[in-house]
Amino acid sequence: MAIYDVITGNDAAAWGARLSKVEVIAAYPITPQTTIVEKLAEWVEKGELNAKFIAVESEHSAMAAVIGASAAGVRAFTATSSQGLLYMIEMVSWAVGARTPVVMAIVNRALGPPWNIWSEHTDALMTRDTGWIQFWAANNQEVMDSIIQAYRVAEDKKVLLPAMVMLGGFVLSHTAMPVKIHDQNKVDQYLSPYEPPHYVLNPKISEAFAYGNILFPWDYAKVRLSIEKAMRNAVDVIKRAAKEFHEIFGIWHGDLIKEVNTDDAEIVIFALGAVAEQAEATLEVLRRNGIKVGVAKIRVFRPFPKEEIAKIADKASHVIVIDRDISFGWDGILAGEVKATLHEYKVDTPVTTKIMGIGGDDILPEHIEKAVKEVIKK
Amino acid sequence: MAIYDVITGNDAAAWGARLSKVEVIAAYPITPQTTIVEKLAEWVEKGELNAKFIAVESEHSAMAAVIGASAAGVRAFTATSSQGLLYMIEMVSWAVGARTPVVMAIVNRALGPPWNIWSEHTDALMTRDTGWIQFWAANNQEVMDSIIQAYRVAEDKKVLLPAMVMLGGFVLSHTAMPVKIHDQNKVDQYLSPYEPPHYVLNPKISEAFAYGNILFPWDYAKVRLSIEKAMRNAVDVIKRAAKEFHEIFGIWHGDLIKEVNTDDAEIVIFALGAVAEQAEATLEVLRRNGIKVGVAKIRVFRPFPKEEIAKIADKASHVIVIDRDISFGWDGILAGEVKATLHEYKVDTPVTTKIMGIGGDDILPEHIEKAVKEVIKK
Amino acid sequence: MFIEVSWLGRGGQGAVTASRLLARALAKEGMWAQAIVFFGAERRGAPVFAYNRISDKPIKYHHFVYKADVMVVFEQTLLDLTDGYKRLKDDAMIIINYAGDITKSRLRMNTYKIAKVDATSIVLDLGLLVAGIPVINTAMVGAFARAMGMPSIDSIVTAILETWPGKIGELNAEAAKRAYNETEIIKK
Amino acid sequence: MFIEVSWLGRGGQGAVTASRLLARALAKEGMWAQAIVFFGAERRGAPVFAYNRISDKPIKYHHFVYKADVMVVFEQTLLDLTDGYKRLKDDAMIIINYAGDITKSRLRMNTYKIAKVDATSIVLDLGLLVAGIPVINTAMVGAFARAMGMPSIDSIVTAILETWPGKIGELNAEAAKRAYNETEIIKK
Amino acid sequence: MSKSEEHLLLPISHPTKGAGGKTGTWRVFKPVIIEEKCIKCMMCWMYCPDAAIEVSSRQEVPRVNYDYCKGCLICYEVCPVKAIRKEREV
Amino acid sequence: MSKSEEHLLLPISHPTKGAGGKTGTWRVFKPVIIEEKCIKCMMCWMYCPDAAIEVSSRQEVPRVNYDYCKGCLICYEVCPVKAIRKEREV
Amino acid sequence: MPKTILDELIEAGEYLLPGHTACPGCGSVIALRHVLKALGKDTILVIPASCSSVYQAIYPKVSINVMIYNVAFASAAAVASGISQALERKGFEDVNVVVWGGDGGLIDIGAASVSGAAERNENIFVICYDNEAYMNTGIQRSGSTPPGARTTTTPIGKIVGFKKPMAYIMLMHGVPYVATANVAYPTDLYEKVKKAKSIKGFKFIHIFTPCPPGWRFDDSKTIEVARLAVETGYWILWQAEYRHGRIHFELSPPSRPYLDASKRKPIEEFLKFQGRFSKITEESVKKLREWIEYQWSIAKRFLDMSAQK
Amino acid sequence: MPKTILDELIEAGEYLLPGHTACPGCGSVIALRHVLKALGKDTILVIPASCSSVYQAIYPKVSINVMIYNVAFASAAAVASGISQALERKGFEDVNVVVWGGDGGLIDIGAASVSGAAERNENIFVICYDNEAYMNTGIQRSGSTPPGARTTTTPIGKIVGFKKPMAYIMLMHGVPYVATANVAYPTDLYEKVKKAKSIKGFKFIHIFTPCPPGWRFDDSKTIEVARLAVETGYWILWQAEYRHGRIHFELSPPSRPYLDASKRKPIEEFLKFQGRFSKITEESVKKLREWIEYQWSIAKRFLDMSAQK
Ligand SMILES: Cc1ncc(C[n+]2csc(CCOP(=O)(O)OP(=O)(O)O)c2C)c(N)n1
Ligand SMILES: Cc1ncc(C[n+]2csc(CCOP(=O)(O)OP(=O)(O)O)c2C)c(N)n1
Ligand code: SF4
Ligand code: SF4
Ligand code: SF4
Ligand code: SF4
Ligand code: SF4
Ligand code: SF4
Ligand SMILES: [Mg+2]
Ligand SMILES: [Mg+2]
Repeated sequence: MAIYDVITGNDAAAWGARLSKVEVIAAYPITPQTTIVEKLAEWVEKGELNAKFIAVESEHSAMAAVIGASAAGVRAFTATSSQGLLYMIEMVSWAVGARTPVVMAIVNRALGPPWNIWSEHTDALMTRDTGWIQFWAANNQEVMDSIIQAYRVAEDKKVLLPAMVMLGGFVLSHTAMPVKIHDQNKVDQYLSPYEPPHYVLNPKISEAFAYGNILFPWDYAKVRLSIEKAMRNAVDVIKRAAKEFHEIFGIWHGDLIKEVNTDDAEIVIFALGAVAEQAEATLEVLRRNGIKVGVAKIRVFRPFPKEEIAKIADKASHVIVIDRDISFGWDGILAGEVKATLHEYKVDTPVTTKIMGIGGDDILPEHIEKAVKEVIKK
Repeated sequence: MAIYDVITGNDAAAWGARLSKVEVIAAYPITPQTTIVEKLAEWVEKGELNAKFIAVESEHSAMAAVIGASAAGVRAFTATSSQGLLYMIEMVSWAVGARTPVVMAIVNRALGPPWNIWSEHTDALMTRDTGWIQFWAANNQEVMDSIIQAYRVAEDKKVLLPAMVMLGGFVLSHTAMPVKIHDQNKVDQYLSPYEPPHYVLNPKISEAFAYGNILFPWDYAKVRLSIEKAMRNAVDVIKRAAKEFHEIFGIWHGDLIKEVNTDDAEIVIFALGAVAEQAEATLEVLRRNGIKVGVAKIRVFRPFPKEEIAKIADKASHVIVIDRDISFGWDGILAGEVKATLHEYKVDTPVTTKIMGIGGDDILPEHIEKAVKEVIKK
Repeated sequence: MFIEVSWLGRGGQGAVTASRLLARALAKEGMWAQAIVFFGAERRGAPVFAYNRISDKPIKYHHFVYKADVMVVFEQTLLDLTDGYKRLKDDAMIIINYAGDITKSRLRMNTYKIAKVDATSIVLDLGLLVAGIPVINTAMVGAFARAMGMPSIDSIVTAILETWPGKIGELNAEAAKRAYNETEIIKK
Repeated sequence: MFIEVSWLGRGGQGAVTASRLLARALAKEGMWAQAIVFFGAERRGAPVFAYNRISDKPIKYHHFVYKADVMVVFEQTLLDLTDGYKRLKDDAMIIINYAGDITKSRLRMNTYKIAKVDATSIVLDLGLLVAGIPVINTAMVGAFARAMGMPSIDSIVTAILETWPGKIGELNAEAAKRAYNETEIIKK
Repeated sequence: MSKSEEHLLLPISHPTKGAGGKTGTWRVFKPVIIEEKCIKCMMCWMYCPDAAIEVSSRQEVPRVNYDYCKGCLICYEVCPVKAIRKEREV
Repeated sequence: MSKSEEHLLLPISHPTKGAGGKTGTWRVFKPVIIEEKCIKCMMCWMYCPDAAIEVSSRQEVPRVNYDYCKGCLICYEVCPVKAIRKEREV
Repeated sequence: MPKTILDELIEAGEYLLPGHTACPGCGSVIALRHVLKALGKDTILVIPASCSSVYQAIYPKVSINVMIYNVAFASAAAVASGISQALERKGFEDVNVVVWGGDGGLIDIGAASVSGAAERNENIFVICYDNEAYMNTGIQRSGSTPPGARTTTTPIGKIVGFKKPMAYIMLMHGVPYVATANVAYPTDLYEKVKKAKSIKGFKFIHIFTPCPPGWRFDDSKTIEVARLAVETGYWILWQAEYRHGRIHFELSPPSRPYLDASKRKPIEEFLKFQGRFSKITEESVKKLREWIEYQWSIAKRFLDMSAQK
Repeated sequence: MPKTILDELIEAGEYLLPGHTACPGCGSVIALRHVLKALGKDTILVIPASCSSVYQAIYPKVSINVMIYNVAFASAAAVASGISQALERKGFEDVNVVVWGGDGGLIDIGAASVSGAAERNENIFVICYDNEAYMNTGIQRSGSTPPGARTTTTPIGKIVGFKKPMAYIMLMHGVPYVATANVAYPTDLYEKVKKAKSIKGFKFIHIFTPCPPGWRFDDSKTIEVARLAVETGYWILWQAEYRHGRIHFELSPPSRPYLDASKRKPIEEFLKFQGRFSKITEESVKKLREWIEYQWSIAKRFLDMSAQK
């Protein structure tokens, strides 16, 4: 039976992994991810979760170990933040070429130096080229649910790619709020045990083969482009996963995007994760002031929902993108991709980048209101 | 006196570092970067270059060591490729926050698995958010010259950011071609010794201080946005550096962009590095066939030359972007940024992405011609 | 209903846990409650901030509380040290752990509503110390219930026992109950 | 002028160095020359491909040579093994290291222009071996000069001596010179 | 900093006493040195994690700097002659 | 592979004799076992880096598989009774 | 009265400034105080992510009065190598380039860079304060956590491996100087750092520094717990120099009595103070005893060796 | 006739298939042949970037007839940990999860992950074939390159450090099994791998494997060079088991005579074959001698220790 509880985003992430019956967990502590791992370690040690917990000596090894485990046919999980994500990035990219459908929670945190442990999205966005599916959760319920959905998507035979689920450091990770913890039977119904593809790294059940030896350019190019195909396939798989999730659990977080009041909106705000929900919360005040604003909460950043974004923007007269990140010498990262998409789809709605909340600088409703009002003035 | 010789791109890179009188080199071998490092090690060991060569045990340590050396007030250099770049990426990002103006040569190579040692640009492009200045060299002369210019730009007090110089794996790194090796006196005239900013990590010449301890969000946000300001400043500094280089050495590689036949072009091809030069070589045939094509060789990718790109595209009726890279679930990386730029500058010239040459797949003139012809047909 | 609460404690005193306990207890009564924490670079002893937002419907805000309706203060000095008054609404309630005669405190008694409890003594009495530091968080949750009239002390006790089954839970429940009973509402 | 050259050797035989030497020697005569290499995943012994593009003006192409004007073959078997003929222009010149009677070889004598030299013998004679493998690259550059009439053998010798000052350089220069002299142009 | 130098915001920290604030407010108990009993062995000074016991020569009785003493009571524990007593503060 | 599986291009390699080609063409010299001299000590077999010396029991004289022998001549060096001679090939 | 080490320590002044942000009773800062006294002003501390990156206090102030360079977790020994080589290139020879880091940073994630710098014999100090877990992130198990200790990732004290014997591992590298120290013996520590200062090349010092919140004992017991580690034989104090193919190894005075196992206090004395061991199983205690035996068996071998020279 | 090891080796069949792409005379593949014979079919080789990632041949074929997982350079021991734990979770206990990597991958860049897996006592083998440089990338110095050897990054043989004594370092970790081996002694190697197979937990084997192009000697001399390493005392063959706080260390038969230094051949015999040492200085030779002395001094200590048990 489902339980309602008030839990942090990190506990929700741990629950997501637990309900998904992960079999191997390898992780390395880093603020603000730590409590995810601590929770899982506790469950494993107490026998509440039948999994192996590998207390590796670095994030590079954490990702390496889950790749190994996944290749050997089990469902594997890890989590990290910031420096930890950068430290493992070689293996993050590796997991894609290895086609190991592991799931990783990223608790977004700013990068050093100077040291800063607070929320910023640049960490996860820096991995956007690697071929990982990216879910951005806007609240703790979504954190838990997205991890369960992420396994569905990642392990789908049409996809077979790893997936990340992002939650804002502290903003979600250490903020407790009501969450419905699903019934295990229902989750089992939604998510079947991991069935590896036609090869498994286990000489007891598979013939000898080698994976990963050198490919000449002509073969390599084909193999890499097949990853792009899998990414394209993921679009439908994600939609179906969200739909069935809704059917079984009655919860709808959106599929690629969750639109809020976009239908009649003159101004649409695009944002990721809890920042998007903060914008959503701000809507009420703005609407009360007679300003027609909507929010498009980008839930899936990879594959990037171009078509959906173009449609939403097309209806509006102005788009504001809030980026809790920055690509130096360029733009906000989400803003850049929204602009590119609109050019591609020949949508000429102007786009304003608002970079906010860097290094955990608090994003207040006033900041969002101000951004909207500035656009109106123009 | 300048010497003319036929040398590989890697030798040209080593010469660039040597002529810049680098003082500390720390590097780790990886195909196809190795011969850069071997050459430098040889010069150091034979006393031809008065520098320390640190044969570190990994790329993470290579970047760490050059950051340390730079902070202690010397000019530092490293080089890497592919997996090596990903392995050090935590420190790559770190060098920006540390404001250490080191220069790094990246010999572009594809990422594993499967193993592939050939050319692809995804490696360096994956670091595009970090705050490094990025030069892309189109031939061996430019490799050498860009390293020298990179130190000028990176160390400029208005900038103080690290800089990368990219050369295509094998395509340039192992291809020998004529290069003018400049006279040391002239280089000295162009590039003065490194003068660190108001703090140096040396208790003999500076008061005690700490760098990098925790910053609260409100301070951190300011500090990070100051990096963006430095990046903006870099635009003029790069232009001046190119101009003065031309004055002293008589060589012009372009500043942010080198335009070839763009003036009257109906179709403009955008590309990076040797790929851009390959497109340039193909122009002749196309023009002979009466097709008005031009090439914009993007020399500096960070800061991204938005204004220049918008101008060039505005004059054309179609833009083709050749990407020897891919961001899975998105687009070619250069293409994405070109599209975003055009949207921002309200330029509606259509843009076609052509992803080519993945994993060293050879890019032939025919491929480029075909891409152009397809666009014309549309 | 929309109430914003601010907790002021020190690393080791359990302010974060207190705000979470409160949220959990409120949820038992059908309320929607958020518990937020500002993590400084806390070693033990440094000031710690925690917050709650309480409502009867889901809350989508994700920022800190800047003007609280209620502030729970673990130690008087913290109010001065952290400029606590600035983060209070004009008619806010201060719930404070204080041993002596409150009128002798530095509290701005005129401006705010005040409730007080001698949580330290309760807790020392029960032997609730971790590494020498009296852990007064559960007691302060009890005081909150009394001062604000919600949630019920039963919900708090349930939440405490769920969080720490066994001996520790019982001690903490006891602390909450005693504080609930001993809290004085000085000014309403 | 625009000539494309293809070199066919094995890891350890020095085909790459040969193409670079040739480029360097040509540069001494004011020519613009590129030396390209295809790196397979070569351990010693595996086939190695190298190329030149030669012109009187700068070359901006950066792809491999697919249809060569000249192919320098270090070992007959390599031609078969690598489908070498497919990568030749119809009227191309093959310069081959071959010991015996060339008419007994498997070469397609009718189709192509042919030059031959017994580089292995020259090199064994001079003791030019590295780890047991006869290094015939400089000799083959000498043969190229003879077969193609450019660059001059002097430029080649200079380029060799610049590359390896000292004893090794002299031996290699000697190899190039002997090969230059001993190369037979079988068919023009 | 002038506007023109804003790009060069190098966050350098300077050595400062009390950088973490007057940590003395953290205390539950405070140590008090009983001068008469003290044999000036300097054990308390040696082991104080906060450098909150001051002394300039071995001839002096050490003094506790209560602004920075965090009340860990290590000094109290290590004093070989029990010349330090603890006093409840909060 | 069917069109619909193109996204799943897992580059798996299968164990194959001669995966690197008939490496025998690399040789400068080749080893020849002189049957009469051989004492079947199997040293040549033991040390061949290319598993190019074949034997199925200790009773046999080992055989060189010239398709894969690379001519390193380790066998020639290790044979305790000089039962292997080398022959020039290229 | 002749000048004692105590006088020296007093005269050295304080480089660790009062008002830092370590927890009350922190063992690591006690060690740091004395390390800095030995090192003096011409020192650069390279600090990887750890409690020390936090307890030095927050921008724009810092509580340590020597140069500090805060660096990424795994990078410290490599950054220090770069600094040291740069200074040498510039002609500054007598600056102490010192890595000050925790067990996590130097024994786990940074082990390759420490080992690499050692192998290259970089002219740096690597000083590891060992609080036997990742404290800064909230007490997770590290490779230096003893079997049976509860941490947040081994919440009921599961035995994962073996506390990694880092000082012995460094000793095997054949670097010029390796020592262990313990915060309960500050003059021994001070002298070891002084000794290390006199040696060019790579120096490694491993300091035992109890952590009250992480090990769950009362703030005031830091020195007692540290001393018990020596008296029970859990932590052995020694120093070793490598010269020309030989290791010169010696037990430091505080540990000498415990060469004789019968002189050691039972390990339970060390365990009982610490909440992290409050639920330790007999199996774990056995593992710990084995670990102690192992440590001593190695020390004994090296002792003989030095005797033999 | 009773079955000898030789019979066993023959009957084991070949898992290294002819027609791979290693250089002629490669020492690494000779070792691999025998390692695979000992391991048998139920084996997964985890191979980090190295010559072995190349000599196994190119897609879609492979020259090794056991499962192979090619992995990133620094990641091998961690990937193997993941595989091993996954198999255990699934109930497969008797699969050999084996890292097969070079000195660069396991002693330099991957040292932390090897050391971490050792500390956790993962049930894996880590087998390092040591060709004393980064060969795959073209002979650059590694942490395992002996002083005085010329490589492309030490082109005139500059002394950087000290060949990192990895097997001793692993020994200090207190893992169940550590051994050294040498390709000139394949039966010794075979038996060591067999022995390791019988032990649960972490096993480390360090194999000396000459490389003709990297060391610049004639292809045919691989075994001779390898043997000289043992006969000059440069490479010591031993194995050690850790059990309950004690290390049981033994010299392997081929090395036993050389415990007596006077029986060792002069190091010059080992050096003279190899082009990499052709210009070695007296100073480097001295360093090498010191290194040999050091290795033996440690071995002796451990020998006594085991004798004492
Ligand atoms: C790459 C990376 N991973 C993880 C972290 C998070 N982190 C910061 S400090 C720390 C623990 C440090 O432990 P230790 O080195 O033992 O020092 P202590 O905190 O115990 O003083 C961790 C895991 C980080 N900063 N960088
Ligand atoms: C992160 C990273 N850095 C560098 C490389 C390049 N690289 C591949 S193999 C290799 C050398 C391997 O040396 P070793 O482990 O000794 O094996 P060997 O080649 O000698 O067999 C290097 C440096 C890489 N693949 N990945
Ligand atoms: S109580 Fe602690 S901090 Fe205070 S003086 Fe004593 S030792 Fe120092
Ligand atoms: S420890 Fe006690 S006796 Fe010694 S100096 Fe301090 S107060 Fe005096
Ligand atoms: S020459 Fe080498 S490869 Fe050929 S059979 Fe003998 S040992 Fe094997
Ligand atoms: S080594 Fe010689 S004697 Fe022994 S089996 Fe081979 S050929 Fe026969
Ligand atoms: S957690 Fe432990 S080591 Fe860290 S500052 Fe506090 S007492 Fe010191
Ligand atoms: S380079 Fe050396 S180790 Fe590598 S395959 Fe060739 S012989 Fe073997
Ligand atoms: Mg620690
Ligand atoms: Mg090697």
